[in-house]
Amino acid sequence: MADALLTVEGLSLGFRGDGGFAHILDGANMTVRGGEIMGLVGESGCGKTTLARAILGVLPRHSLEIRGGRIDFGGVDMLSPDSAEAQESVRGRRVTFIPQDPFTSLNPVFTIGQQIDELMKWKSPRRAAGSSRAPALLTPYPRARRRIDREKVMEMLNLVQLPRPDQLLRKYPHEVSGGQRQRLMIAMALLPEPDLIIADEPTTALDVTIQAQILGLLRKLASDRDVAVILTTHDLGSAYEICDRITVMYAGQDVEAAPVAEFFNRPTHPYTAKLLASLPEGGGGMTGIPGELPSFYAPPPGCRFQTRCERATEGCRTRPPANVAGPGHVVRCVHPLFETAAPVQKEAQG
Amino acid sequence: KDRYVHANNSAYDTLDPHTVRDVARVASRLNFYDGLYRWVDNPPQLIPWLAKDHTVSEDGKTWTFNLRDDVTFHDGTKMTAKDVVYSFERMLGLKKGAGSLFLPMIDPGNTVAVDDYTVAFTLKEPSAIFAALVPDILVVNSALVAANTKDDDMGQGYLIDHVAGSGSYMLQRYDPARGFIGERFAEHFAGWGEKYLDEIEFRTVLETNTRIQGLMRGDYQGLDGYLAPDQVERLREDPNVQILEEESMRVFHFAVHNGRAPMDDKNFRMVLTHAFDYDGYINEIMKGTVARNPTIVPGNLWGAPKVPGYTFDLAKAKEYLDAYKAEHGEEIRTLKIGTLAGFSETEQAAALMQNGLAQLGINVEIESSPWPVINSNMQNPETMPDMVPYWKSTYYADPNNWIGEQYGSRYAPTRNVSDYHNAEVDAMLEKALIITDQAERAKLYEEATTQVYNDAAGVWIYNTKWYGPYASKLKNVRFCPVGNGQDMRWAYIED
Amino acid sequence: MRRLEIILSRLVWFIPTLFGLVFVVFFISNVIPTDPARIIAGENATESQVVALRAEMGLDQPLHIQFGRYVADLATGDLGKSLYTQRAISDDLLHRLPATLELTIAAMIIAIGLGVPLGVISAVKRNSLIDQVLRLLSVSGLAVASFWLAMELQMYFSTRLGWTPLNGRIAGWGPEDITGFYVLDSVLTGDWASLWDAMHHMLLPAITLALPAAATLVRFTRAGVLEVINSNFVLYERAMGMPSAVIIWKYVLRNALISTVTQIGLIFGTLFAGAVVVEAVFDWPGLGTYAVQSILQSDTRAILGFSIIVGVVFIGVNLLVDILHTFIDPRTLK
Amino acid sequence: MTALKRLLADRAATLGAAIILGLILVAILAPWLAPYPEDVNSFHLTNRLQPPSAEHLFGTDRMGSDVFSRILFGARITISIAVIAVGVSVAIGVPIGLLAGYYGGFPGGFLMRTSDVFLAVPQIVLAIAIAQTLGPSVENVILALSLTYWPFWARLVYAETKSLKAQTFVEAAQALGASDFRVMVLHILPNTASAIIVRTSIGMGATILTAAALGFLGLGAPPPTPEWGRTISEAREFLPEAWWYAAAPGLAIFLVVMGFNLLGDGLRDILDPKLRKGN
Amino acid sequence: MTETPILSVSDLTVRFPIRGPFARKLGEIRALDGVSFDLAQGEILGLVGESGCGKSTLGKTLMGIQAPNSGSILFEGTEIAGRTPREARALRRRLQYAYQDPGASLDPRWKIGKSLEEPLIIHTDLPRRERLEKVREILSAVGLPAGHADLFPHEISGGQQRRVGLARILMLNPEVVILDEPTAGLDVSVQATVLRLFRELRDTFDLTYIFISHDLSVVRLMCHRVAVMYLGRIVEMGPVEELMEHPKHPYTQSLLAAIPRVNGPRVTENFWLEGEPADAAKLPPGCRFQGRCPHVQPICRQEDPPDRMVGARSVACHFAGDVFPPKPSTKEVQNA
Ligand SMILES: Nc1ncnc2c1ncn2[C@@H]1O[C@H](COP(=O)(O)OP(=O)(O)OP(=O)(O)O)[C@@H](O)[C@H]1O
Ligand SMILES: Nc1ncnc2c1ncn2[C@@H]1O[C@H](COP(=O)(O)OP(=O)(O)OP(=O)(O)O)[C@@H](O)[C@H]1O
Ligand SMILES: [Mg+2]
Ligand SMILES: [Mg+2]
Repeated sequence: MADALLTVEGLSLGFRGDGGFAHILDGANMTVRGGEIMGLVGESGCGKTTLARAILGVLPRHSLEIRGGRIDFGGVDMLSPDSAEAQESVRGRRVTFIPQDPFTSLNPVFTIGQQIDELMKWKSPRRAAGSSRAPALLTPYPRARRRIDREKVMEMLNLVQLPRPDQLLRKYPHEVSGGQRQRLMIAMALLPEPDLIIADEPTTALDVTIQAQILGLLRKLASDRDVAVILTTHDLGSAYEICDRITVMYAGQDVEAAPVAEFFNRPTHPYTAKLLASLPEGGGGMTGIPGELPSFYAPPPGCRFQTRCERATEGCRTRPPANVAGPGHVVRCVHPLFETAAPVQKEAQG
Repeated sequence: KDRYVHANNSAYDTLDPHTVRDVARVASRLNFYDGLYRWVDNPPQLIPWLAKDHTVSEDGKTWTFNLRDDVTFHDGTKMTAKDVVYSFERMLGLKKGAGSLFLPMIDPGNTVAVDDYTVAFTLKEPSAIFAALVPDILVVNSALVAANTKDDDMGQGYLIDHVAGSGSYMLQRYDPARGFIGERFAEHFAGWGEKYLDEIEFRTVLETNTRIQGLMRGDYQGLDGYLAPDQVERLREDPNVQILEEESMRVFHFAVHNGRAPMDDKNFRMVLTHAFDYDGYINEIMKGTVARNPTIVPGNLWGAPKVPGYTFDLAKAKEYLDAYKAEHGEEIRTLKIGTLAGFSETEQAAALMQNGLAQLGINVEIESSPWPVINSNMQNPETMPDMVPYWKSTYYADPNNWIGEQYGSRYAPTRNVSDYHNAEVDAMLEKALIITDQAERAKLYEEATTQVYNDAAGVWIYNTKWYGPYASKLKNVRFCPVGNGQDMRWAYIED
Repeated sequence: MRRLEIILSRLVWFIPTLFGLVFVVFFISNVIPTDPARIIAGENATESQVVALRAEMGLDQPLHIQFGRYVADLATGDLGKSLYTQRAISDDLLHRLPATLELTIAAMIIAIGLGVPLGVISAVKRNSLIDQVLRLLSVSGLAVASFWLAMELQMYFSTRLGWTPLNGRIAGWGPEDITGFYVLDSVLTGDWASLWDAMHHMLLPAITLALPAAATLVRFTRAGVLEVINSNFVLYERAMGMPSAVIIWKYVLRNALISTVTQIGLIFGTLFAGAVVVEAVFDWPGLGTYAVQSILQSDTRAILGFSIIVGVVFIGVNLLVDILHTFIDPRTLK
Repeated sequence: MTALKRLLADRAATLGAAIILGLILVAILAPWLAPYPEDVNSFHLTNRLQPPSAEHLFGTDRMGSDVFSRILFGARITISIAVIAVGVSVAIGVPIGLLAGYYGGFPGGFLMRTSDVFLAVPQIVLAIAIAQTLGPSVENVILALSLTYWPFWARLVYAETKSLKAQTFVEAAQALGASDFRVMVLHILPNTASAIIVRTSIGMGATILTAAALGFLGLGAPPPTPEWGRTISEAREFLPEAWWYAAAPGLAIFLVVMGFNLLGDGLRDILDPKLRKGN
Repeated sequence: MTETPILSVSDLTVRFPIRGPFARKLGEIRALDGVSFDLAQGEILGLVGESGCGKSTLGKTLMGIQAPNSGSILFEGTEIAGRTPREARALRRRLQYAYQDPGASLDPRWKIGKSLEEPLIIHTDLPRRERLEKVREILSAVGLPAGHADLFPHEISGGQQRRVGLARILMLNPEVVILDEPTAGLDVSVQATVLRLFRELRDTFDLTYIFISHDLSVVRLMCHRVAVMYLGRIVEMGPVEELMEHPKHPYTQSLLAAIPRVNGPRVTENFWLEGEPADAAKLPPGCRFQGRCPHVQPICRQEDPPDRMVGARSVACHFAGDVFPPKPSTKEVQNA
């Protein structure tokens, strides 16, 4: 088993606002290994985006309050403000991003070419390490590198099956369709030759036929280049399509993580099982999960699913540890649907 | 090179000597043009100028002037009688400025060049004031103007920003937004003294405060003469500034609408004359810089009667008011005083009158309007406010300028805005207009003025003193009430 | 081409708007209680002269005929003659236009140079002390009566300290007249003394005029930047680790400027209007002084002309802004 | 209720509201608050242009009247000009904007073109043209301001109405069979209210400034009205010696306009949910 | 379904002009292009298709919110297209439209109770007390506590907003309800409860639904019949099971193939459909699917295919019944 590329451990954070402290992530954990596609699934508002943004370091700073935990990417602490410089060199280079909404994620007043150039100017893999000391606005884009970069860009645009890339570069974002824009975002995520791509619901804004194209493309390119992907989605079908492993979150807590086949066939956490059953194809297509998400302002202690779980007991009032339910399959539940075991020492460190 | 910079409180929007005749723009007329005679000094005196002398015919109608033969215009052309005739006909033709003063006396076509250096004017009837107006016959270079005439405009388009004169200074630069610069005309017929100003600049500086600051800083060497007493006081303290002080003839008064109730009743007018705090106004607001003037005629001019002047006496005013009420009833409508926007003395006077009348239970509204608005309103008895405080300045130094124009029926309603008609007074004024004996005229004017005074036809307040703020270095400013001290050919700078 | 079409369609609005403007101002200004003929005729005119003059000027005609004539004249660039000075109003206005334009442009430059960067800083440092201070200052800037500020500044810097000239555009008569813009003319003629003097004279009036404009710009830029800074594409750029200086001063600012540019168009109009009082205080020989003089002289025609020229400049600037918009916001061409 | 609480939570807005409340109180209570209430119309010529002292907080003016007392009375004029002019503008502009925005088409276009004309010239220029034509008086200032200000509200309501009209809840109400009047008055108008309130608060400030400028130019109230703008123009003659004479009304204008602007800003933050989210 | 249809639509066309400066017409979007179908009493008709294909426009046109350019809509045998507003209003009571975004269809400044009361105020003369009574009843019918009447729309969740939207419509006792994407943006667990609610309400209030959705699996769960739209046209329509099992139109085929299905074959790896739908404003002559169709023939570029009946299905394809989806790749998906 390859070493972990990204480790999120016990991440606990929230936002302070008018209504008090909204405790969004409560001891969230996730591990991504090199080259694997990790699905981060869960219902709307469970904190998928928040977790993704925490890794990317783009949570709104003024209201953010980090209560604990750690994010480690290839040895770089992605949380501590002390390592800001190291993070800067990781972001956009080793970790890149595909946004949810390709319609609004490109700057409307610059041409696509200008935006790709700017990206390559800063994030090209050919850029010499140890950035120049000149103020950012005055930093030049060396001609030689620009030429090579441009070639790579054209190559990549072809690879994501964008027709007539040279013309495309001269267009403004609003002049191309949503599917093409999302292909573009994929290309831009791949150009810096990263180790990890974080894709936050990259297809929810698209139609099913286009979603199928995009997901296929993403999977193909990622596995061709051995890039790891974190794919957040609330569409279990999409997760099933392209993920290698899946982590489920409920109300800011990870509840279960498993390889894709295990996940769909042997859901061990009660929440996972109920979620799967709620699918129209699932048996409970018209039942759903009774009850509502707990408030982030006053969440119950321990497992946050206890308020909707018929198996809940006193024991659920403390957060259950990550128990092993199978190879690569961990569950945090006091009353799992299948038998689990306490983790062996090694797994715990992983 | 000695330069003089003058800060004026209004714009020199035209240089045409024949279209305007106001004090604000007198500098361009006096310094660029010459008239047949010229007013100098104080009290004003007529001295021969372009004309050497004149004779009047037996019937008093034909005035013949003998011109100098050594006058050249700025472009070197010699001035002849032809130019005088052209200029005078132009004035009559334009019907503006001084032209409209002459129109009632003389018809176009009655001016002839007898020879190159003799001009004769034939009036409709004898006139006592024609002589006083002769300095207003400013002579333009007829050839130059004719050459620049377009569409029969009599050269208006040209003269508005060009000079075609023979005056002491030649136009160097002109900008209607800023003013003008004149360069000394060395060949001027009157010659030059030992010392003189090489260049004069008259600049428009609308803000009083800026003018004063500029004078103190040395940006300007002279200012427009009318300053509020507070400002005069301030300038006095500055060592770089001298204040020339002269008797002047500018009477500040309330024109009262005599034709409209309740002011059509003498008792009520008496209320008004006793309700104004003359002392407060003169001593406090004007800081004693002006002299009480009991009638419309300036006290320092001949023809002014010796009358004591009304005083601020509310008790007496109350008596008159009671008398009025006994006759006309208790009810007295709200009166309206029109003031001149931007002239704070008129506003303060109005406020003081309002205050006095308020203590008698009479309500007053003040409406402030720009001069052109109020002036055009005053010229119609319908729209004339009940009272308007303003100045009557010297257009010509003759009592007719004041008592005649303000209270003679001949001038109603344009200048006699009070709607005052008194047959006796009219008879005296008319007689004084055609006889030429000054002593006799003086008597007539004194009598007429006394009559108007007794009728309380207006509220007369003070006669202005003239305070000329100049740089200390500037010498020999020859002040004359008519030209307001802006005839610069005499002045010079002494270091 | 799309851009041309947009510009044309804007231009087409220009004429009716202008016509409407003339219509409104003309009819309003003819409610006037004065009699123009009497003013022109002068104090000494007789009644018959006034009547004759009235007929000559067409003032005895019904209002709509007068209006028709006015518009016909206007079409040839003739705004009539000043009641008071008898000068052609269009000449007077054109003569003074450079002075006002020079002042307003200077003020605009100050306002933009001050307002936009401060607005950006205020937004970026939102809720910090510097933001609070800037916000307070910008609210204050909008609350000050400019004529009062002009007076106070003049009193302090010119009268008390003597650091700046008291009034006017220049000490002497200025550089050779080429464009009427002293700064430009002095550069063109190499008259550096005049250049310095002209700028020195311009300092206080331009600052007075610029202050409220800068305050507006701070506010709009701040709001614009805040709006953009929360947008998805900024999030994306940040997630991709772009240098924040590039994000703020290039990406964000360019987007924020789209709304700010519209403001700049409007602000130019208000600067022009503000010039009326500020010029009056500093005796700046421009349109404002002319307007104030015309007010004092109740010169209706001149004020009418002034309103029209300000309207033309204002509409023109906004037209320009619209055109500029098609360049900075490619989406307008969609 | 919650809006009020939010308002009180915003320090700047509270300050603004306090200033305006103060202004209103001062305007109402001027005869009792002023140390020399009679000085609005009576003079003490021997006491002219006294610098600030214990008796005369802001000194005395050219007629020897107490500047402080006159400023207090001036608040009445300022308030009534602003309230009436803005009130009339709102009364004209809001219905026009609402109708034009709702019905669109030719009448809508025509109304908006008309307001374009008024907006084509900076407001103060038009106000000057009107005020100078009608002659200087408080009534005419109000008239001039109303005539030139209504398009701002018409524009605002027009734009709001147009965007609200495209919103689903309006369409839904129409789909339920609600009459146009019902939709306009019950659904659209209340939803434009916050924009109108904000604009009105800031408009008050702008109106006060314009009115003061007109007063300064001599187009406003006649003497001896204690209107602030004209007081400043009176005071010019006596600068720099009588600095207090101009400083006091200038500061008064500043304070009041600042109050309206602060309140307007605060209200915008509170009432405009779009901006609220952004923060 | 032999009885007369409650709603019968034929050849309905809606076009939106695109205007440039000077109000010049630059082109038009054919949002609906000759749509015809019948709806039987008590039936649930699914309407699926990609975003922008005209689903909402169809719904709104049926409602009378959007005026059709041509075509007829027979509601219980009476023509309702092109009615006067007064008549339309009377008809609208029985034909209602549930908005795609229920939150947005509620006035943000009105409390839920007031919004629910509005239809009664408009259409009935009931006194206030009775109105409030009805509001309470309907709230409990959609499964909301009565206390929610005092909340503002933004104070309740998306699922609850949807319930309120339905409640508001039900106030008028409608017969046909057009549900526009009623589960879009909902989580599966919430979606399930909402779907159940629709079912229950249908039974309680005897409703007929037009169920607009882009989620085929939901449609399959809910509907009797389904119509597939593509760029303004119904390209295939038929009973739901049959259509889903054996799609006849190439678009339907690819649509079905595009939907990832848990534990099914992995579709994304060899999904055959390329490109994106054509610009609705610039439709080519001939079949509107030609640009993406893997089976395209010359005739498809010339002639717009008419609706053909293939069994119980109408299909707008020249080769309906003769084309089949490309064979799924043999590469088996690794399953546990
Ligand atoms: N800046 C913030 N301040 C306060 N609360 C926030 C902030 N950002 C997110 N939240 C809250 O955090 C919770 C989790 O949000 P997040 O966007 O991470 O969920 P998600 O799982 O991505 O949901 P979705 O599927 O809808 O995208 C939500 O309840 C959201 O309202
Ligand atoms: N009022 C309108 N004016 C102009 N074009 C419109 C209007 N309404 C809809 N359209 C256009 O008509 C087409 C069909 O729109 P419609 O809303 O019916 O699609 P839809 O199938 O409901 O899409 P979605 O799944 O996104 O809701 C789209 O291209 C849309 O842009
Ligand atoms: Mg999310
Ligand atoms: Mg839709």
